[in-house]
Amino acid sequence: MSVVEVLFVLLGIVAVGSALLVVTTNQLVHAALWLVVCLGSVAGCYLLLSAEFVAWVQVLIYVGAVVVLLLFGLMLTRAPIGASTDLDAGLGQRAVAALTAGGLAGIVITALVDAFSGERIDLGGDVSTGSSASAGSALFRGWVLPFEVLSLLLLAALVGAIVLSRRDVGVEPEAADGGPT
Amino acid sequence: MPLLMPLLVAALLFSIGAYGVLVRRNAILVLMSVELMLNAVNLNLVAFDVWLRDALLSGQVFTLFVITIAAAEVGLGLAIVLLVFRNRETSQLDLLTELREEPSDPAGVGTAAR
Amino acid sequence: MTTVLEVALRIVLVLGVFLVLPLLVGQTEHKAMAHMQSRLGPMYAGGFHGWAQLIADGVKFAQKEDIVPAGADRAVFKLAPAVALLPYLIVLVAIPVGPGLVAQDLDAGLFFVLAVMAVGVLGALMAGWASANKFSLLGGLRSAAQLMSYELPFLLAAASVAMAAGTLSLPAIVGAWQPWWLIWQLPGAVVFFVAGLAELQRPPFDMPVADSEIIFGAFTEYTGLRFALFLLAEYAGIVVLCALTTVLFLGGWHGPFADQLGWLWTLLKTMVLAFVVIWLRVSYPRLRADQLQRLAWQGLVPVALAQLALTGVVVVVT
Amino acid sequence: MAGTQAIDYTALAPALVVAVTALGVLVLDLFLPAGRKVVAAWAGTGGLVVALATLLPLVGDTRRTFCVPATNVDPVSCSYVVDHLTLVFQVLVLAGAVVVMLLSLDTLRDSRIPAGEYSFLLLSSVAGAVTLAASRDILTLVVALEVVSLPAFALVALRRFDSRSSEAALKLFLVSVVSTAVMLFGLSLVYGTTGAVHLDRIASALARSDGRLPATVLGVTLSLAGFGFKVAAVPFHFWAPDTYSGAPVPVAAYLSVVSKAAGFVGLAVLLTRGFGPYADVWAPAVAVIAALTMTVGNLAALRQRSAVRLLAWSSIAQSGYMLVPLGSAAHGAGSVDAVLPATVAYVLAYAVMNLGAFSVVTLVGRHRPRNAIEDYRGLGRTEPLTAFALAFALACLAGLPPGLLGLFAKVVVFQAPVEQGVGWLAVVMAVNVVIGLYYYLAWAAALYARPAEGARPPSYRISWSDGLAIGITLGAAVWLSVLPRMVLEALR
Amino acid sequence: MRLPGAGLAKGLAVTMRTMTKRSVTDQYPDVKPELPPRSRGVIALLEENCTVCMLCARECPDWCIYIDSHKETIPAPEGGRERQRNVLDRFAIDFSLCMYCGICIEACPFDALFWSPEFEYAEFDIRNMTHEKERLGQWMSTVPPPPAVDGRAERPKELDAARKAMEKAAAPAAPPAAPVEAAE
Amino acid sequence: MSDLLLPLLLAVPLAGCVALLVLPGRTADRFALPIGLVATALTMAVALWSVFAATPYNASWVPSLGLRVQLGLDGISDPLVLLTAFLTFLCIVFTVRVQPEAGRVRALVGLVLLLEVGMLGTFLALDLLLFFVFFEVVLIPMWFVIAQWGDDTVPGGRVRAANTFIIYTLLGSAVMLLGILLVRAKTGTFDIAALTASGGAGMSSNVQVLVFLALGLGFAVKTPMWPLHSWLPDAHTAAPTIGSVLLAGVLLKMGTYGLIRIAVPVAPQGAEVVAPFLGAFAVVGIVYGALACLVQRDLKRLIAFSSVGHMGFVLLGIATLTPVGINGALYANVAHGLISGLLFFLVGAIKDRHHTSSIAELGGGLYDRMPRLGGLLVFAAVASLGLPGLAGFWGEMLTLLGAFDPAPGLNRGYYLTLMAIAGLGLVLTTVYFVSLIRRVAQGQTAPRWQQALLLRDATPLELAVWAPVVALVVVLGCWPKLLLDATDPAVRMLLGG
Repeated sequence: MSVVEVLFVLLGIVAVGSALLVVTTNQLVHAALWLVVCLGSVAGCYLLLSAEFVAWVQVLIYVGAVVVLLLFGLMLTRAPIGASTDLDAGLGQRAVAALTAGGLAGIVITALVDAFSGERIDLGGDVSTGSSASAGSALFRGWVLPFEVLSLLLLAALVGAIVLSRRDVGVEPEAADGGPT
Repeated sequence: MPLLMPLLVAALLFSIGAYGVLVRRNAILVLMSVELMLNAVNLNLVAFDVWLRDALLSGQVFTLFVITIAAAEVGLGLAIVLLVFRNRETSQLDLLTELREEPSDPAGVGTAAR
Repeated sequence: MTTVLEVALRIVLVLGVFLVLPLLVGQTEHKAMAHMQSRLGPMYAGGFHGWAQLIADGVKFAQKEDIVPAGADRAVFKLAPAVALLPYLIVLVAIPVGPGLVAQDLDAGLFFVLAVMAVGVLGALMAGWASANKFSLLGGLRSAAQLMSYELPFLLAAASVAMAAGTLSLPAIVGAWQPWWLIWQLPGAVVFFVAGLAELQRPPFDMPVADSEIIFGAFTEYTGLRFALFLLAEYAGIVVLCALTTVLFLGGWHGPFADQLGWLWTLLKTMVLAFVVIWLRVSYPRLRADQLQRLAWQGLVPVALAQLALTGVVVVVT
Repeated sequence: MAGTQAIDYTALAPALVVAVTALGVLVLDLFLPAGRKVVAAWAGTGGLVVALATLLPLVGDTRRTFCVPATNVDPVSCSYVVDHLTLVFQVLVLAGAVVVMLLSLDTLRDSRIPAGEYSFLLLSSVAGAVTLAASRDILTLVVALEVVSLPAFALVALRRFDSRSSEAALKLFLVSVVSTAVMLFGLSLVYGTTGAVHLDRIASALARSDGRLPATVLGVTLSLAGFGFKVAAVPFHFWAPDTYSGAPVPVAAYLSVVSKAAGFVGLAVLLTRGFGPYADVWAPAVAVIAALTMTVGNLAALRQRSAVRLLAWSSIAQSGYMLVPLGSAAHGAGSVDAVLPATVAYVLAYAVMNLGAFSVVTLVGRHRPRNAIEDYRGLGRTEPLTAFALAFALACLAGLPPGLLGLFAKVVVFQAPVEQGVGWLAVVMAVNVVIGLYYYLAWAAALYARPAEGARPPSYRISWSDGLAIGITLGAAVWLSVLPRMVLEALR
Repeated sequence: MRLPGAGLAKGLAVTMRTMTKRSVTDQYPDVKPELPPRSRGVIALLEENCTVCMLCARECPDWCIYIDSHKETIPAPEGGRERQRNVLDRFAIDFSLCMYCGICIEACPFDALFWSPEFEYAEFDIRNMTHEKERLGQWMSTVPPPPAVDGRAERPKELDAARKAMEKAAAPAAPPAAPVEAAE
Repeated sequence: MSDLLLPLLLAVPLAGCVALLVLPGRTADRFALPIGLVATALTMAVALWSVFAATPYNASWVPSLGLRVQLGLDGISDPLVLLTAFLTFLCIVFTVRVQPEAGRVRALVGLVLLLEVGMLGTFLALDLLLFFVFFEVVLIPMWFVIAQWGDDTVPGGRVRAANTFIIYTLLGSAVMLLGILLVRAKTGTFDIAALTASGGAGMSSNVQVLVFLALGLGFAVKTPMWPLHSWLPDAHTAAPTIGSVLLAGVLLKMGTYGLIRIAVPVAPQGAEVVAPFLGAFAVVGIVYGALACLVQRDLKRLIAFSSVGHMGFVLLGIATLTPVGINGALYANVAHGLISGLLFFLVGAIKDRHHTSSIAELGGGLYDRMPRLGGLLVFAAVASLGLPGLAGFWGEMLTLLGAFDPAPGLNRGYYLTLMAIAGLGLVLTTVYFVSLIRRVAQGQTAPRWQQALLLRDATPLELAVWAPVVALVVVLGCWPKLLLDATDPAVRMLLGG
């Protein structure tokens, strides 16, 4: 195994381990922090796969924005310090979920091994594929349309989030005539 | 590097995320589990992209899009979660039952027809 | 072997810069602020005009008792200062000081820098939440809200320069810089700098640590070294912000005798900007939360967008 | 800039007009005085009509734009293709959106929902739907699908102080993101095994491959999830009843018609243009989903007492019908093309009839917030025309004469499994159609029943926008019942 | 019409101008401040004048004055009858509470309390901030003479007393004699 | 002109219906009955004219489905079309005198006109899908007629009865639609004439069985064949008089007509396989219907169950697959349409006057109280049990004859058994009708009716309505050739010979 592979395995273990903690920890905020670890190590994986640009975008948007938003949400919904008992469904459902997830993993991995065992990623040679320049040019050479549509998506999400947070939207319950029963 | 290495990590992440979605009762935790699943997708895409040496860089561009979509989703999603919390003082999903099915009425619509 | 040595040397150098410059800024702040308020500032420590004041402070912090509140989430509480501080240390790696004088030239350097800086907010959030103190939590939330809203103009303004230079690499941006960009990118520069200040929660954007309302925000419960780390993070942040502004908008090492004295120019510009940071702190009162948000969304974002458009037009035309 | 893609603005015009109108509405809203915000909604409606007009020059030939150059294996592929299928769905989406906007006008006035933002969100979603119909690569498909969904979340939650509304939005949101994630994972596998993201290239790669690679099969199957959510197919249907009943009624109408149509066009495009060669893999899965969807939807609808919930469950069942032709596609690309028109026809017919039903339900909901079936009792005596419109729409949905539109649409759908030899699906559907009849008819009967003892028979003042919406849908339903060619031969 | 941002610039200008000007800071521990006369530094007690009337303690808004006393019977002089008088046992001011309002001084009908400009009496222990009557008495020597109300008026008693005390003190070169002794 | 006659036949009642719908409220309310009368009378006239002069009509409607508006008349449909037009007209006339309790004459007339469109269309259609469409058209009006104007004496109420009716029928027709589509998938056409001519070409034997089963199920529910009949008693009992008349007189015929017109000729091999089972069910239906009638306590219900038995004969005739049997079936069809229509009219009249149709409550003595009504009831009952010389006789007679000599390929011994059992059913039928006459018509009037003032005998208008029916029953009973001449050539053509 080369250095890159060793590093990748380590990062992968960290990613999977922290992901497991995300879904099993019974402390709300810790879940978000483990998510940071997981996302960070996935970003490391991108780096090792020579997708540098994607890696930094991952850090910038996921860690810098998404997780912060999540934490923000957790705190606004009064995440308690320490363990909560009501984060997970009952034992039965957990067992079912574990079986489902395990089965899913089994199926996916079997299919992947069947399809791709023996294939190798060639990381040598032209390493510029993941650079910002190549990503940028690919974006504007092949993917202008989804890029533009995405900008509408972002705007819509922004307006949506703002309008949902405005105080003057919608009739207050006491003002509503009759209201739903 | 063997292509399977990132793919396996991705498969595990995806399954773990799926487990979280099924098990978690808190809306924000479910959202986090979904983020894990999306990361699995991204890892897959990047790995395939590098492996295929895609001239269009479709995989990486797709990854960028997915990340952006995720950010937009989380932004709007949290606005909704907060809205629910403000109206309901909880973000536990199984406590949100105001819209559940009404108790069944054997006569049901039949009585309305009379 | 030489490469290992070189890397080690670079790291040591960065570490050194990281430790020295914030202290320098801190001391400048002490003195400049004092004089702006018709005071003298520290005069005793070290003898001449209190030059060793911050060192003395450091020693004092180190001696203080390290208190973790009983109700706190201990792990997160202890980790938070490091999370707040580390990103700035990492960012310094990518900032070019002179032609070819950079710890690590990254292809997507600008992106790297912005990405890593964005992680810093986590520190404040973690600290605020883990302290088990409502003032801390409020402070943490205010930090997060402020950082989220100022991230956008910050990025947009940076994007404008990247667009003008046609690259994301920081040395390349400096390389492409022309003096007339000072005018062309002026709105962007202002936006970048102001948004950066807000991200650092420096006055007048220090709502999250507003002492008259919420004591010291997220850092209320911190004592001793951990508290010192937060302070260090703040001053390191100033250095990083000023250095970045220098590199992106003020032409970095450009200036007379750039070949030999380039690094000096960079440092000089950085320090001048740092002084401006201090100056602003002394001159203006704190903004209210709503004013903060309004400034971001109704002031900086439109200006940044306009700058981006202007840059786009000029780039296409030339 | 060199190397960027050439853009055919004529082909793009409908989507562009809608998107620009959306932005324009947002800006216009800033300049409107507080009392006259509804003007923004008017502007939005106007924009939609203009967008409809811009479809006219596109009739006839196939236009492609946003193309990537050919490789040594693949020909030129394009991300945005306006062909007949695209046009049909764009017409549907835009026309449906116009009706929804008409229905929204009074809702906006009554409920203090900000008209500018509402129109913007709705138009954004419509722009996404219009784009979705023309998307021919998975990136654009996914992004457009999200553009359809995201504004819808906000629209559902717009009654801010109504906890039912926010709960509805949350459920919609969570199901959506989960299904999107599953779909994306599937698409990533497809990308890996085919090495392509343009649908035509995926199709040719799939056609080239010999045998059925499990990874591809898995990818194809998981890819259905996102669209399954959009069309409220089992097991991604849970959101629909709760969301419909929690959302403002016009938004529910939007979700059940325009957004669902968008889901179907995405599904149809993906399955037929991209995964066509794997029809033998996905068709049985779709068939099973279709059978489950219609059964679950119908059985649940039987128990409903609220009009909107009933429509929600019934629209789940209707989704099942729409999936039937796709589910009966057998081997080879030919059969896929053979069943597609049936789905398209049914979606079109469904849009007309369901919008018709929702128009009246919106109207009644304004006066009876509970909107129970009971509230419709005796409507036929006080509001004969409105009641007739609803009754006709219900008859169409049930597929009974005089609602010939629904009957013909069902016949078309039945034809697909019968011709492709998927008899069991046809039988399941037949049983379901009968179940469905029961609740549709019971509701229709309530309209003409004697009002309950002591109850005031409902009588409403109908605003002209509501009246217009009801008129348009009723007119379309009657017209298409007499001359169903326009719907049934939409693809020929 | 004002230029936008003019106010901001003005603010910056003010601070910058201030910075370039010389600071007017007193280098206090090195250079003693020149306090104006009648600065309110500390409160001095002229014990002899105190009759334990308790007015000061009652008027004190902070309740920082503590007074203890007992009655003493003075044996009757010839022909007279015996008298009683109050003897001051304790008079203390807690300067950690005192807010230097000066009401006690105003209130004292017998001129037993005085302002002294002395201010350097910081302590390491808050308990030591409570000055007992001895300490309060010592402050008496720092009390400046009151200004003359009228230039041609006869010299105030305090001045003579003070000068006498000084002279007395100068002779044995002892520590400054308490004005207490000189008061009579 | 003559090729537009058939569309005109459909257009006239439809125009009436639309006129009632769109005319402003007051006018339409006042003119509801006149409009209905004019429309139905015109329809009858056009129907008569059509029988002699019409040529097939053929136009495209929905090309993508292959749906064409193909209308035609032949010996099989002639009598049914006339019957339909006739009975509908009578129903409207009847309504002039007997206003429904629930009021809303305008809606009722409109619905009956719509019903007529559906019924006529069913008998005229020569396109499978068009046939299906018309087959379905009758459902909603009939549902409304039962649910809104019916009475609640049936268990579960009239709405439940209406629902049962529509659900059963729809379940059948949904399966039938699948059969139709299967035919189209295999042969590529909906054209009944072409399909009849090709006689199942293009469909394998198995497919034909499937087709016949699918189509047959739809028709069997409508007919109704035992054991799919259970909707019928409730629906008949709950329906208002004219609803029952049309239901028994015409709607049931649509099922048997479909079997003869479509199922048998389109899938002859399938028919051959299924026919023995059909015969068995038919015979069971005959016996079951008769036995059920014996225990009924309600007059209307009794007549409803008698329909099950009568339709059993029709089915048996079809199951023989011989010209004789099918002619018999058609004959029985028409006869039953007239007779049971008459019976329901009469029972409706009785119920109108007594406000009950329970046999026990009515008691005997109808002759006494209302001689004309009693006499007509006895006449109808006797006609229904198949007295020679009346219309009912020939249908049953021919049917049994057909079973005596079934089509080649069918097991004759088996059919002889069926015939024997059917004969037994005939006897039972006689038993219950005679017992009915004895219990209702003869004997003493119960005390409770003696005081009743409103027990009027049949009015002139009622008599005017019923008289033509009585006359036709007699004419058909005495002169079977009139009908058989019309049906026989058509039947032979259907059976491919």
